[in-house]
Amino acid sequence: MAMSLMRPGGFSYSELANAGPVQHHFSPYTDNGGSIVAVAGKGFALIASDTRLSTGYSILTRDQPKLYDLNSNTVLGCSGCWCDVLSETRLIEARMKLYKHEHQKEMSPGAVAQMLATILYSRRFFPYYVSNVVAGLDANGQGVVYSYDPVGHCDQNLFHAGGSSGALLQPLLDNQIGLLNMEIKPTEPLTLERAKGIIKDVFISAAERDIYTGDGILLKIITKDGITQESMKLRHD
Amino acid sequence: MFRNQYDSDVTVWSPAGRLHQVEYAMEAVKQGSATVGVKSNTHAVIVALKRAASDLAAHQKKIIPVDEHMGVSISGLTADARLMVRWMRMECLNHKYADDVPLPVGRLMSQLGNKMQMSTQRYDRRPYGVGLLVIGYDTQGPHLYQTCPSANYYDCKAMAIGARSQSARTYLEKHLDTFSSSNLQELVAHALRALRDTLPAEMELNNKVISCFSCTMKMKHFYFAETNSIIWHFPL
Amino acid sequence: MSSIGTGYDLSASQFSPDGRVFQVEYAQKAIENSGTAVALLGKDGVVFAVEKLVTSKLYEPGANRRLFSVDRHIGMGISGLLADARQIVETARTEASNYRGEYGGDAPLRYVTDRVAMYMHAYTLYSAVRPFGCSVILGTYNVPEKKPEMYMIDPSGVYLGYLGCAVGKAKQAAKTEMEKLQLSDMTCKQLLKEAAKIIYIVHDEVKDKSFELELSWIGEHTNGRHERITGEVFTEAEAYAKAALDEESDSEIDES
Amino acid sequence: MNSYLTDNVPNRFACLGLGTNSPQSLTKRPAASLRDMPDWLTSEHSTGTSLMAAEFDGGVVIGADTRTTTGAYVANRVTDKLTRVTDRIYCCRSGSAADTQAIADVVTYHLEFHEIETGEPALVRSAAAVFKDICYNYRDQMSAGIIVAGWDSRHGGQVYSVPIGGMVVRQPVTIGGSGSTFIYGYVDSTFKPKMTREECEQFVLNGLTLALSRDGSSGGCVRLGTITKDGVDRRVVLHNDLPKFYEG
Amino acid sequence: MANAQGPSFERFSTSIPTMPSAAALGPMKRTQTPVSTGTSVLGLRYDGGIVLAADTLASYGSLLRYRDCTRLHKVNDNTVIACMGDYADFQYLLSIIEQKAITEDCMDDGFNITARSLHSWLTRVLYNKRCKFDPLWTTFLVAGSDMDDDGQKTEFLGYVDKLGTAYKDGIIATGYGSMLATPLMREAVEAKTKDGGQLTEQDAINVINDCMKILYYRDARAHFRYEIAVIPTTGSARIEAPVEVKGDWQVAHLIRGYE
Amino acid sequence: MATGLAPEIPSGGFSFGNFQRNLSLEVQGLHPPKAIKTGTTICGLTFNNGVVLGADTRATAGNVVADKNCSKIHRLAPKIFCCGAGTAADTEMTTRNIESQLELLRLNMGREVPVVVANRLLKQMLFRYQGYVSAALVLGGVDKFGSHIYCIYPHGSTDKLPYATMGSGSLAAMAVFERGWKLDMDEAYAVQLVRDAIAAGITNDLGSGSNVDINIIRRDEPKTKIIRPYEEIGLRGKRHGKYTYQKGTTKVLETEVIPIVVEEEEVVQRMDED
Repeated sequence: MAMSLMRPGGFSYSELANAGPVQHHFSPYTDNGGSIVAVAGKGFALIASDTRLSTGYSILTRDQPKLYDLNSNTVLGCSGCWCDVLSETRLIEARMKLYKHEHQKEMSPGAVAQMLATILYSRRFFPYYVSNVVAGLDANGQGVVYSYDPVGHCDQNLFHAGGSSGALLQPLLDNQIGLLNMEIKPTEPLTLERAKGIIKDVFISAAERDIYTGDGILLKIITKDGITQESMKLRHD
Repeated sequence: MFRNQYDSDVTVWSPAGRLHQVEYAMEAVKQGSATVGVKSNTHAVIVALKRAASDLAAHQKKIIPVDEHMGVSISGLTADARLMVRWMRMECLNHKYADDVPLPVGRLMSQLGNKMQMSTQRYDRRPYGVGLLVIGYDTQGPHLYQTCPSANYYDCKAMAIGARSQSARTYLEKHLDTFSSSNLQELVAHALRALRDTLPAEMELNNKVISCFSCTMKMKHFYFAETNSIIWHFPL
Repeated sequence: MSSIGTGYDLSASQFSPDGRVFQVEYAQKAIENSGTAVALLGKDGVVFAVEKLVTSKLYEPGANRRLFSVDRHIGMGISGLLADARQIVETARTEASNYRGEYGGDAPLRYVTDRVAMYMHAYTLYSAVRPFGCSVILGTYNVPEKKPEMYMIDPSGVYLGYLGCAVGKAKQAAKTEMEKLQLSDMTCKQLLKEAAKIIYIVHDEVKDKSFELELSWIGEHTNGRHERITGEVFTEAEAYAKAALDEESDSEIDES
Repeated sequence: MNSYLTDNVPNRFACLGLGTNSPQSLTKRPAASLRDMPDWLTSEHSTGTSLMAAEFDGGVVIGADTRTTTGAYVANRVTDKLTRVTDRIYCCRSGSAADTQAIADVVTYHLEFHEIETGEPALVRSAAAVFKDICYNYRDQMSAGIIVAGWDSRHGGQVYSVPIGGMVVRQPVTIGGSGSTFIYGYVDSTFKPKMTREECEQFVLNGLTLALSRDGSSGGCVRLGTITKDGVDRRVVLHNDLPKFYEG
Repeated sequence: MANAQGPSFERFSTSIPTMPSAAALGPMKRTQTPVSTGTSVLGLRYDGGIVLAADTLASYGSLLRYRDCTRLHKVNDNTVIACMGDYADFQYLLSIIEQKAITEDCMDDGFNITARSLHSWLTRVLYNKRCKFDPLWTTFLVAGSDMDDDGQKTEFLGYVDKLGTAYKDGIIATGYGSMLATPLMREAVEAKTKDGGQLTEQDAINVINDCMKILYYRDARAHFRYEIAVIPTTGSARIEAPVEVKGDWQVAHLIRGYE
Repeated sequence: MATGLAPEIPSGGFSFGNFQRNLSLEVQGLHPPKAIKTGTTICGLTFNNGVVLGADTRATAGNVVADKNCSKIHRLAPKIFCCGAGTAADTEMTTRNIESQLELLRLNMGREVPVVVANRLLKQMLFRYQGYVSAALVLGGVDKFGSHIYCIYPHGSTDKLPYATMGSGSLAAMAVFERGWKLDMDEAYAVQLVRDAIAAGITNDLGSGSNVDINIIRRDEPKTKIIRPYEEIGLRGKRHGKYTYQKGTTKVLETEVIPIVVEEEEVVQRMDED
């Protein structure tokens, strides 16, 4: 007669009807939360993640950025099942090193994007439960953003929000950066400063409404001069 | 070279307790163009003479990076070397993948020694016909190792292998005491001078015939990098 | 031993008409070209000493060790081809590790020695391989039973227990020196100096110019752990050896 | 008075579909939403419990640990599981806290009414009978293991065990709750009829201490109650003052 | 993000090569459910080291079965690990780690596995097991030292669980500790660092002692006897002799009945 | 009983008519709507002059914060308050129901209703619903017998304690209580302790967040002191962008003007009767 006291998520009738003794059952997945936002512009690409790592209602750590510098002009952001993130990024690191040795050059963001799709699809039937976003500068110095589903579908965009607040933030980006469905649009192109400002603001909003996003953000700025980073504090409740 | 009945296979001991096949493989190293390695307390450097098979051929690659913290220069059979380097790379990658730190150079050398030994004891294999100078950097500082086809490897302060390398070794032995406190430029200079000593008198050292790499540490990050650009800033 | 069995000595899988496997004997010959290794078994442990010949000034001191730990409780001294010997060390380590994995606890020396000897012996049976060009001495100290143990395996795969054992270039000379000692009454501390002395005495300065002394021990005082000797203890032992050597050469001069 | 339970309960449970609680429920996976949640958020409040009651010459001694758990979380570390029913009858509760509290409330009400009706103190046997009735009638819906103990002028000190399922049996000594399984041997080897009050109190204290040092669902302090013709005498032995036994 | 439960991977998992194909048996799986288990472990960074703590109990369900089982292990002079979860799985990994340490000792080359490397290695091992649906039902804390970007030795405290989830932090508690002890440890660290201070070793031990007491009050699988390990960044790690919780139970006197 | 023509008029209480239907729908993969939960940290303790209750103010629906400033301390009587955790609707309806019952009781009996009565009413109601009414409560109040804190679980069990915590953040709050609680606290200390406990829940439990609400019920004062918010926890970044739109940003797709036609109707008023 073990019954639910307080739990998040939906109320389930079948759970009630079948409430039995507590059983340990192994599930290989967990959701460790976290959000990624990336924006590309002319001559720059930005990618940011929050720094909260959580499970259930607990915060594992307040200081775990989810961004990986892959090389001097590509950054990968991953959130979701953290153990998959760790394994996937280690694999990418090794594959990139091999590429460098075999081809005697750095991988381009496009090549990284393609490789990541292949890596994800290789686990089609036991997927990496990860929301991936790649941001980088292409050969023309133009910012590019690639986003993925967990099994390797790849989309090239100019901006993307992924992770636990993805659904919350994507419409906001569609509006503020995509300028969709607007009759009067700002005419000047997106500047680095404005993109930065929007990213910071959307994270502040996400921290207000998404319990798995918070504590702080790490923002990476990719330009032709390399990668720099900024950080900012967010709500920690 | 003499021929006797005990030199056909690596599985045959001579009555004097020698392995002729292995000794012949050691000769292959001497056929390769010379390469020199030197290390100080802070750096390790390898320089190598590049040869071109003909005027129309590109210069051969003598120095091969293994990982961010390690690289080798080769003398002997290039194809054998490539095989070994690929294996070394995989070992480095695997170690980094599992343990999240670069593979200590000495550890890799000991594994490499055991791997090379296997091919000196079996009928269906031959020794690797290449000598390597391996430089690398780990938490204990810079390292320079020499490997031989006999599967022996040596932890060196300085070393030269390949054609006419004896004269380079003579130079190195003479200046042995100065290396440890040298800075990178001085170290490269020593290496190049030693390398020059292996050249026939009519040849000159220039960017075309040598390649030069060094292994250094910046904070905790190790770099194996080409140092060509600094060579010409000092007189040889 | 020193004879050559022309025509019947090209393969490990071949007997000569007089019933010898010459390839094994030739492999033993390889050991006689190598630096001497001695090990002495005292009443409270085992001491190893090795003469490591150094062929170039360019090598780092202390590299290419010839004394190894097989496990925390087993030491090994080797003579012969270093590359071959390292393979044996690996094998012995694997055996000790497998024993621990299967039965828990430290592998008995006798067990490890037996397994390693079988391995070495296997290389004397087939024409596709050659015998190992090295001999190894294994030593341990059994703390609960207060019992030191020592074995030597030679390329044929034969192993025997020893009280004092020498392999390599000057093994005869070393044996002579060992016989002068009352080994089983001596402690490791005493034996260490004697072992160092033996290496210094048997070293042939004419043929091999430079060498390094390597020392290690295992016994009651190390709590059954095999330890390489460095620092003061090493310096003391080496000084003792050098002093003894000077004395001896002095007396030789006196006699002449 | 029974309307409190009888009127509502049966069809209430029918509505909720609890009757369909089939064996397949054991293999049913928890829903995804439950996966990362700790056990204490999804478990019922219960008294894992070690209980003990023993008759001695002149009365009974009852005792219980003080731990209440939800999952492995100790929701209350100083619970009082010795519940007054009448002045000289107490019950010791184990199982679902909600069920046993509800039962105890109903029985207390019932017996108080009964005492007013008859004009004399209720018999321990009567109390046990009422407990049994409820436990038996709702055996599929309730999770309650109860010990009823007390003193009446007719039979002196008495101990009744009303375990899950709703049987009732009088015993000179009885133990109950999850922790009791660890001390059957102790009880069998140590109990003697007609102990003195002090001996009996020590016996119960030792038994409960042994139980709570082996049972994770029991713990904390030990509450003791001694019921004689003079009424009840209660005390609590704090955790740090419990007797010491082998703890390896 | 697509739903993780989209494709039915379970059906394909048996084709992951783990054992010689005993088709009838499927791949060998040891721990589908934990048996003898240890409860929370705590780790707290102080200025110059890490303090770890774990009680000495291995419970068998709710039975407090083995009351003198150490759950801390000194891997080498600078590294200590602590384990929550299935004790058999802990011992299994311990035997592998111990052999790694012996092998390293024998190499005698001056390199010892660092906490960071061990942590990484455990992540790989546990993740690989989870991918075979054969998890090692354990959560580890690894404490020791690491090198920062300036080449200086710093404190290292890492967490790995049975899935391979891993992170580093100065404050880590597993199991019930994550809910009961983490708030107190975070508060203590915040209070100290607010005006630029740092926790000392003794501060850290005091906080840990507080937390162990509260865990004993509130975790039904906790034991009163526990061990503390102190792992200074420079110097030798030590596991202290077991200590016992001295709680305050006076509040019991205030309670009578449930109403 | 139902005629099949007209639905039966509900007789009060819950309707379970769709339980079986919902069960079979869920088996077919239709998930029921999410109820808003108050993941929640709530707590209460007694001090030497009354009771302090505390609560956070976050309500969640799944992983989304549904309400950033919801009130979780409910009034039952002038000096009896109740913090609720669980399904928001359950805690609200339950406490509202009991509040009215208590008021009726007071009017019937003509005297102040003791806290224990509130406890009884609550536990009996919750027991009747066997845990399906997902309300976990910390009840606190002052009456002529003294100051009381009750901890009430969804299944209907209760504990009387000097300090209690409930909700998903209850462990964090309890850790703070266990460390700081002592006998005979004064009000300032008690309020600080409650604040710390709720703050621990807010910062460490993702189900709890935003502000600390505190109610102080003093024995010697007729009115309860409600401090809402007592403190806002959680540092927030400051938004810099301006998110206003120029007039006309939203595209007007089509314009159609529908004139309102006023039909004039002649109303003939007869006035002859007057």
